[in-house]
Parts: sequence; C-alpha cells; structure tokens
Amino acid sequence: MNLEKENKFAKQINETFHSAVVKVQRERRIIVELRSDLIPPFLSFAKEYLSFIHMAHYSCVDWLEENKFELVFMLWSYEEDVMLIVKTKIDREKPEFVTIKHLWPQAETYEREIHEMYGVDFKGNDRLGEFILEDWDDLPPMRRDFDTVKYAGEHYFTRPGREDAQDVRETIARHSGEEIPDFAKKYSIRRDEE
Amino acid sequence: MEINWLKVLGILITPVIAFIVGVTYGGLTRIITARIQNRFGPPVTQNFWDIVKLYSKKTNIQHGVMQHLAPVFAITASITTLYFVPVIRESTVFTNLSFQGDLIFLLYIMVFGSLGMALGVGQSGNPNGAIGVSRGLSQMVGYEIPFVLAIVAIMIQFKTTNLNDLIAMQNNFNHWIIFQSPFAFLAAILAFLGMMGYAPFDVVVAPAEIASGPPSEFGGKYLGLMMTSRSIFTFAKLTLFTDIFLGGAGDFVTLVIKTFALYMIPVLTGIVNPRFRTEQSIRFFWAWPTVFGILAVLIVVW
Amino acid sequence: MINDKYANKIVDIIQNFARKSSLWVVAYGTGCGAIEIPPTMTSRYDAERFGIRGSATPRQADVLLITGYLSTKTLKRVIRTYEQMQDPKYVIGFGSCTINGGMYWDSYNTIKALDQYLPVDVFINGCMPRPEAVISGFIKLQELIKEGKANGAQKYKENLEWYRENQRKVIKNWKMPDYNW
Amino acid sequence: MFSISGIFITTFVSGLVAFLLHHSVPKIRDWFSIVIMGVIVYAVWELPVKANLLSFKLANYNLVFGNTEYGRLFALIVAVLGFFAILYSKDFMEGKPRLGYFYMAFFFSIGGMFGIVYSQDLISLFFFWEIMTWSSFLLVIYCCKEAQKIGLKYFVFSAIGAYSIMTAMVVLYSSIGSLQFADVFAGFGKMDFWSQLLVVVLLLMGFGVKSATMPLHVWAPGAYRITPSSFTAIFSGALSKMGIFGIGLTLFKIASATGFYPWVQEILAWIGALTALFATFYAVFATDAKTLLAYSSIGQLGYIVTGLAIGTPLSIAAALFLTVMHAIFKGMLFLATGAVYYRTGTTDMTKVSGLIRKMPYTFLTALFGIITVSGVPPLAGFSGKWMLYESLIQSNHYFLVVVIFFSSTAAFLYLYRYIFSLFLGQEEKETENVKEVPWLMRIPMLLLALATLVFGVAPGLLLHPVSAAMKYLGDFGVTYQTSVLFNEWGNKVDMLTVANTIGVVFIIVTIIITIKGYRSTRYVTTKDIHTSGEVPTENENLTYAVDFYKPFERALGSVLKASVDKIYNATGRILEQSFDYLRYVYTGNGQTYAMYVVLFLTILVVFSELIFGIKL
Repeated sequence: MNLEKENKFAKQINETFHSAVVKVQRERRIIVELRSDLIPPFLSFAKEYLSFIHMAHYSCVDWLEENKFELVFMLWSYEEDVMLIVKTKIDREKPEFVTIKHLWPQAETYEREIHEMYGVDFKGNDRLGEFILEDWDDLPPMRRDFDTVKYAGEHYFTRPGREDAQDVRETIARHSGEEIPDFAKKYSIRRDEE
Repeated sequence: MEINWLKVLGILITPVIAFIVGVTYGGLTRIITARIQNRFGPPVTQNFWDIVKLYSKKTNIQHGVMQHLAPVFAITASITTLYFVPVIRESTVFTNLSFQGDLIFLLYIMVFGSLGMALGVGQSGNPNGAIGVSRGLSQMVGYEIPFVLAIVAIMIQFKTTNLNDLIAMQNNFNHWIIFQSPFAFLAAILAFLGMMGYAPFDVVVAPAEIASGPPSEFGGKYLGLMMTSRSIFTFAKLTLFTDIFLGGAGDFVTLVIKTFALYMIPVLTGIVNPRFRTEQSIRFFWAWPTVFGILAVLIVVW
Repeated sequence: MINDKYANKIVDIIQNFARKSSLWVVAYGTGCGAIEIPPTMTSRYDAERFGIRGSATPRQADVLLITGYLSTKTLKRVIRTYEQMQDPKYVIGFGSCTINGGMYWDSYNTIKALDQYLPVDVFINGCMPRPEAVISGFIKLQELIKEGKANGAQKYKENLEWYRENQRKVIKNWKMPDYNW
Repeated sequence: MFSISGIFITTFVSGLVAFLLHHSVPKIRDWFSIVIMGVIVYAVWELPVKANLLSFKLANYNLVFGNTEYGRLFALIVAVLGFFAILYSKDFMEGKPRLGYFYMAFFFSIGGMFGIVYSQDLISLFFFWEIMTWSSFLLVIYCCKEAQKIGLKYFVFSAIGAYSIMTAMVVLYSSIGSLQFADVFAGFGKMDFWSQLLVVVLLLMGFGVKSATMPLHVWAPGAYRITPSSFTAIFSGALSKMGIFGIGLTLFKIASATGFYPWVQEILAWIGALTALFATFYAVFATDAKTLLAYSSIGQLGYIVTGLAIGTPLSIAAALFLTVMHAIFKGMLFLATGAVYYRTGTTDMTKVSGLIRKMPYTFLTALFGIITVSGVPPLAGFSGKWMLYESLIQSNHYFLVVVIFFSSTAAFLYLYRYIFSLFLGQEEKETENVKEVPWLMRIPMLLLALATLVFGVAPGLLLHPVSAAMKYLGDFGVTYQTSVLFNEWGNKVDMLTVANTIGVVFIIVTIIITIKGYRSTRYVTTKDIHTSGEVPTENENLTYAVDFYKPFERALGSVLKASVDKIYNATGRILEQSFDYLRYVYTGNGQTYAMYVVLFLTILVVFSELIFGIKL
C-alpha cells in the first residue's frame, strides 16, 4: 500500500495546524479532527493550498452520549484523488456554527438540511427557513432524543393489528450480541411496553 | 321561400354521421396504436364511452363565460366547416351549403374554433393552458405557409375557389389532383400532419410537460363537447382533403375508404415519432413542405 | 310516456357502464409505487384494454391512485388534487403504506391510514403490488361502479367535517380553499 | 349650412371656441364639442357630391374645394370616428391638464383632414396637410416630457413627407403650370419620363409617411403609444387614412397615365406586403398594448396599400373596404385599450390581466375588434380579406398572396396576446377594484362593435359607397349583392348564410351546454386551477405574460434582429456629428441670422428664376 501522497498531505496539515489530529485511514482517505473555531481557516487552506476543491458532502452526527454534535465535511481532490474528511464537534445544548457558503455555494443547502434535521444554527446563512418538512414544530427529527414512534403514535391514526413491528436498534443489538447502553435504552423502548 | 327538405335532412344528419365516423376513427386509432406497440388495445367504442362518461359527470366547473363558451366556439367551427364541405359528390342531401362558400372561407372558418378555444383557455387562468396556446398559434403560423401555397397552386391551376367545381373537374381517377399536382399534395399533407396535432407536432398538448396544455382546466361536459367537436372536425378536415386531392366521393363506402387512408398518414406518423419542440416544428414546416409548395406554384405557373 | 323511474334506471345503467368503461387516472405518483404504473400501462399488461388511461390534470380525471406512502406534505397536495376532481371520482389506495403505514409505520412524517383522510374505494395490498394486482384492483373498482356502489365522493361530501378534522390534525398550516359544491 | 365653407368654419371656429370655453366655462366645453361634432357628421353626410363647390383665388393660384365620392368616403370616416372619439373623450380626458389645448388641436386636425379630402388642388391639399400634421404633432407631445422625443421623430418624418410633396408640387407646377387636380390629372401624361418618375416617387413617399408604410413607419409606434387613446383612435383610424387617400389619388389619377405604372404597382404591392409582414412580427413581440396596436395598424395599412397597388377592381374594393374596416376596428381597439388605461393606468400587457369580469363591455368590444382584425367570419374583417385574397390570386400574384396570408395568420398571435394579456388570464389583486368605464365611453365602443357585425353580415352596405368611390378613381366596377361577395371567377361567398349557420349552431349548442348540468356547474376563481396540488397564494403571479411567443422568436432567429429603427438611429448619429460643425454657422448673433435670411431669399429668387422659371 502506497500512502505517499496521503502522508504528504498529513504532513502539510500538521505543519500548518498544530492542533489538528490527522489520521491516514487507508489509501485515499485522510481524517482530520479539529477544533470548531479552526474549521473555516482550515477549509480555506484545504481548498486553496491542498487542492481539495470539491465539497462532496457535509453532514452532522448526533453524539448524544457526549452531548455533542459532530459536523463532518468530505472534500475531494481531483488532482491527487484523495478524500479529506474533516470532523469537528460543537456544543449540543446551543448548537452554533458559521456558514461556509462563501467557500462552496452548495454548502448553503446542506446547512439548511442540517438546520432543519438537527437544529444547528449557521451564522451568516440567511436561508435557514423551512426546507423539506412543512410546518414542523417539534424537536428536529434526526436528533436521537426525538422519539419517532411516540411522535407517530401521537399524531397519526395507527391501524390496529400490527404486532410484529419492532425497533430496529433492538433487533440489531440482539443479533450482534451487543448490550444496548442504558442511556440509549430510554429511547429504544417500544411505546406499548412502557 | 321554398324549403328543400332534402337539404334540411342533410343539415340535420351530417353532423351525426360525422360524429359517428369521427368517433369510430378515434377508436380505431387507439387500437392501431396499441397493435403497433404490441398491445391489445381498448374496444373500438372506447372513445364513445369516454365522451358519454364526460357528459355524465355530476359536477362541472368553469372560470367564466368565455370558458363556458369555448367548446361551443369549437363545435360551431367544426359543424360550420362540415356544412361548407361537400361530403358526397353531386348529392342533394350531403353537399349541404358548399355552394355558398369557398376554399378561402374554409381556411378562415377552420381557425374560428381554435380562436374561440384559445379565448376560453385564456380565461381559465391556467398558465399551462396559455403556454399551450402560445405554442399552438406559433405552430399554426408554421404549417399555414405550405398549406396556403398548396391551396393557391390548386386554385390557380383550376381557376376556381369552389370545392364543387374542383370535385367536378376530378371526375376521373387520373384527374385527381394528387396526380395532377403531386407537390401541392405533398406540401398540403405535411401541413396536414401539423393540423391534426399528432406526434411529432403534439407539443401543444404535451401531457408530461404542460399538463395537457389548453384543455388542462376543462373537464366534464366541457371536455366532452371538445372531444365531440374534435371528432366532427377530424371528419370535416378529412373530407375536405379528400375533396381537394382525391376527387371527392360518390358514396359513403368510397368516402370512408379515402378518408381512412388519409387519416392513417398522420396517425402512423404519430405513433413512430417523438415530439418536436415548437421552433423545431416551425422550422420543419418552413423547410421542405414550403419548398414543395413553392415548386407546386412554380409548376402551375410555367 | 315512459315511466320516469324506469327511464332513470336505464339512464343510470348507461351512465354507470360509461363510467366503468372509461377510467382516467390522474398522474400523481406519491411514493415508490409509481414505478409499478408504467408496466401496468404499457405493452406487457396493457391496462388500456379496460379503458384505463392516464390523464394529466385532475379536472379531467376519474381515479386518484395513491401509489404508496404519503408524507404529510404530499397529503396536502393530494387532498387539493382530489378536491379539484369532478364528481364521480374514485380513490384507489395502492400498497401497504396506504393501509397501515407499511414499512413507514414509525415514520414521523408519513400518514399511516389513508382512509382517515380521503374516502378510499378500493385498497390494493402488497409491497409492491404487482401489475396483475393493480389491474385486479381496477376491475374490482369497475364492478363497484357498475353496481353503483363506488360512491366515495358522496361519502366525502357527507362526512366532510370528519375528514377535515383528521386532515387538519396532520396538516398544521391549513391554507386551503373551501370545498364547496 | 351644408356647404364646404360651413364645415371648415364650424370645425376651426369651434376649436377656438372650445379653447376659450375651457378658460371661461369649462363645464359646457365637452358637451359643446360633442354637439358640434354631431352637427359636422350630419353636414358631411348631407353635403352634395360635386367637384367644384367652392373656389377662390389666392395670389396666382385657384383654390378649389369640392366633394367627390372618393373624398366623401374618407370624410365620413373622419367625421364619424371623430364624433365617437370626442364622445369618448368627455370622460376619458376628464381631469387631465390643458384640455382647451387638447380640444383645439383635436378640432384642428379634424378640420385639416376635411380640408385634405375636400381639396381639389394641390396647394390647398398641402396647406391642410400641414395643419393636420401640426395639430396632430401638438397632440403627440401633449402628454408628458417623454413625448417630446417621440414628437420630434414624428415631426422629422412628417417634414420629410411634406417636403417631398412640396417638391413634387414644384415639379408639377413648373411643367404643367397649374396645381388644380383637373389640370394635373389631364396634363400629367404629357410630362417627360424623369419628372413623372420623380413626382410619383415623391408623392408616394410623402403620403407613405402618413400611412406608415415601411420603411417610413418609424415614427408610428411611439406616436401612437404616447397620444391620448381617444385621439389615437383618430390617429390610426382616420389620420393614417389620409396617406391612403393620397396614395389612391397618386396611383389611379397620376401614375396610371405613365409608362412605368405596372412597375410602380408591383413594387408598391410588395412594399405593402412586406410592411404587413414585418409589422406583424414586431407586433407579436411588443409588450405594450398600444405599441402592439400601432404595429398592427402599420401592418393593416400594408394590406390596404397592396390592395390599392394591385389595381384590379376587386382589389381596390378590398382596399377601400379594409380602409373603412380598419378605421372601425382600430378605433374600437384603441378605445378599448384606452378604457383599460382609464381604469388601471397602464397599457403594459405584462402588468394587467384578468379584466374580463370587471369590464365586460370593454372586453366585448376588444373581442369583436380582434375577431374583425383577424378576419374570422362572420364579422366584417373577413369580407375585406376575402376580396383581397381573391383579387391577388386572380391577378396572378401567387407569392404576394402567401406573404399576405402568412402575415394575416401571424396576426392571430399578437391579437390573442392582446386580448389574453389584458382581459383574460389570472385576476390580479391590484385590479380588484376596477370597474367598467362610464356609459359615454361604452357607447362609441359598442356602436363600432355593432358596425362590424352589420357590415360582416351585409358587406354590400359598405360596398355601395366603396364602389361609388371606385368610380371616381377610374372605370372600376365590382359585382356584389347585399350579403354575397363574388370574385372574378364567379365564385361567391354568402355572408348571410355563413352568419346564419354560425349563429344557429352557436345558439343551439350554447343552450344545450348551459342547460345540461346547469345546477351542478359552478364558477370557481382563477386561483382555483390545476397547479399540481399546490395552492397559489394571493400575491403569486400565475399569468403567463412575459416572453409570450418565445418559441416563435427562437424559430425566427436572427430575422428580427435587423431593424429599420437602428438604421435610422445610425444615420441620426452621423448627422448629429456633422451638425456639430454647423454650430460654427449658428453663431447666436442676431445680425448674422438676418444676413442668412437675406442670403436665403436671394438664393431662392435666383434658383426659382433660373431652374423653374417662376417669377416670385
């Protein structure tokens, strides 16, 4: 396995951003973890100096256990064929971040989606309104503390006779032999078992 | 004034016959389309039941008086066109009013319905309808040139503008204008494709793009009346073309054979073709059909 | 004179036959089930045999085919489309999602039972129902029409308040024109 | 009372009186004008037909006025349309500034037109021609600051026209020695070839400016747009007909005596047809209703010019028939557009829509208007078009008929757009409170609409004066019956049968469709439309009004890019630069100007003696 170019990138990143945790995961994959306030300069650095000109994806992960949201950027370099994954963690109680739409215009749409699904507020993006959901007034639905079964049961008429339905997480846990953590159990219990 | 009861009879039953023939042709078209697409197809009476169903709708909506009257304009134009076209040659009953009008009159009365329809569509307020009308009128400007060239060539050649005279001159098989003036026929039949609105010239009612365009706000009895009008108008146009190019018809069997043969040209073209954009179809009409039309005129002149 | 009762009956029979033989389906694919419509309509299964045909706008259509799950956002549009159709009009619920939510039973933004919101005449079960099933559903609808039993529009009109209450429960921002006959 | 001098004096004096009334008793100003105009209509109708009704000597010239059948046709157009326009003006112009000025200019232009059609010599024709130009110029610049530039354009082109007519007069006078029509018509054949050619071309050019024939049409769209609608009806309906009047005289009375007459005919026919074609294209892409109608007007005048130029009896009948019809339907359409302007304050077709339910009478007028313009039976436009086509085919103008037919078909495009954008389409929130116009404005519109129907069913009523006027132009006769038109091959179209058929079928089907399911048919607003389930909000604009004929524009491609206007603008720029040098001449010193005047007079005297042999 030849990791020459990946290592070169890692070195460049480390030289410029000393606090960045760089990990070359495998060929064509570099993962960088960074403080959230360093993200905008880092992204411009990656775009301007490291040739990662394409933002392929931009998403959010809910780390309920740590009380953090993790923002994940996936950047692609056409020159070196390397994907750079940039991760940062922000506060979950008051999720705020700055917009990066000046770097990649398409980020605006991603930000709108993250705002709607997780409730992250992006400073500088003025289009954070209603996006896909219409008239949503509950918790942002992709947060892990949002109970979709409960919500569905409360808002929609459920036809009786569906007894086979189970929570997917329980099933997966049972099959893989893992124990469901206590904090997660709270959200995975079926409503009728309460 | 003396009333010719045979004429009255003709005026009463011609639209009925036209409707029946037109609806049957519509059904046959659907069957033929289905067979070509390797399907079974609906029964031949399908169009008839469609129309009956539309009339039997329990509720109807309209956006104002022009939309209410639009199908009426259409069917008035269809029936008037029919009355001024001799259906059966030298017949008292089925020549109707064809001695009172001429070809140029027919060209204009045929537009009457489209104009009325366009007004109704305009009042329905649906932007799709207006887009359809815009496309339809633009396309009409396209096919009108070859058609007029063909008609002018024929009128100059035979020194008449009355259809009955034209039919009388084509008393023999080899006197048919299709053989005497083939370029005029070519130009006219290509324009006829556009006139019938089958593919590739069906951008006006493109269902997938503009929600069937002009009729998108018409339902129930209004749509039923429009379909009735279209059946009659199809028959009237086919009869007109038969009269001009194929020497008319002496009896109903000949008429049905000739009109059906003519009708199959746009239908079969339509089945195997995709759709032109508006400007493409306009350019199509201004290319070869127009050249054929000019040739037809030039041949007559020299 | 013909007895009015019999005359009306004959007219009814003819009208019902016409309605049965000509079903125009409004082209509104809501969920994944819309993918089953092309094979149903084209050469392999040829639904046109039964007079079933697509129509572009609800003004011309008779049948509203709900092909699969309905998110609340789509439901609003479907209700609007249904209300723009002309009586007599029929609704066919297509696939498990319209019956009990199907695989979206716990989803936070799809409805679970269509008949709470619109009067369904025929349900077609399956995920996905094959074109044979779709056609058999249509034939069932035709039988109902012929017997004069497919009166979903009547039901909707009579129980409008009940339907409205259910619809408003799901659609929070209700800005719709009135359904006034 | 019914003398020519009476008509002149009444017209011009009441112009002044209206002006004075505006400044003393403005209340009776409108009614005074209406009554006077009514009296004038009656007087024009009753005026006996006689070639020499009034003549007097001014300096060396005999000024002769008389009423011919040809002049009477045009005089009636002017008088009737003027009456309707002034009736319409009462409410339309209410509250506008400088109304005394408006009425004075209005009466003066009407008087000028009477002078043109009644004059029997070129001097008085030119004199009244200038009065008409001046007074209409005053109305072009009436409205606002923006109008001044447009007015300048109008003035420059009118001046070009006037100078060509004047030059032609000079040439005629120098070789014939008289400017009376009788002498000119008799003596023209004996002139030499080049003077004949010069006179014919100059006269056609001079009259062509007023009839807005391409390429002299440039002034028309702007001027028609900027004048108040009540006068635009006159402008397009009657004033432009003076050009047609002159072209008719030139062609049949002057040019027909020459050897190159067939060439003139052919060229003029093609100019007319191309005018019709290109004007139609421009009209299709216009966004302002009045600009659209202006281009339409240019196009329709193109048909008339073609009809006159062909010169067969049927074509002349068609041309004169269309002349009258054009006065009627363009009057209607401009009045209807004015009504829209009166209520909404704009004629921009992308801004107004859905007025049909608010202004049903205006809509009806516009509907009749567009049906007539498009030439669809049973209204009167069809008869004119039919005669024109038949005459073109029978005189072997095959390609000309195709061009005419094509532009006539393309006319559907702009006509539909006109009525769709203003009256049909979505009902906008801005026009919620719009009401129908007052009755005084409705009456002229509806009467004109009625006229199209009457002349449509019975074109013979109109062909009667038309054929009388043709008798004056030459030995032209046309066969017709009250409701039946014949072509030269003996084919006919019976308008009464047509109208009956259409009427009966229409009424029967209307009754059926209305009764069938009457209770279950309900009205829904234009917001309640199929928009894929989406509910449009109040402020959402769903009207398809901008770039209405984009596909057609794409199909035409670069044909439209070339514009006559651009050529003129380029010329104008070059001239402007060269006039910069002229500033050295215009010093601004009064003495220098006085010297110029003296110099000019000297040159004039010398030249007129040397070249034309005229003693001043």
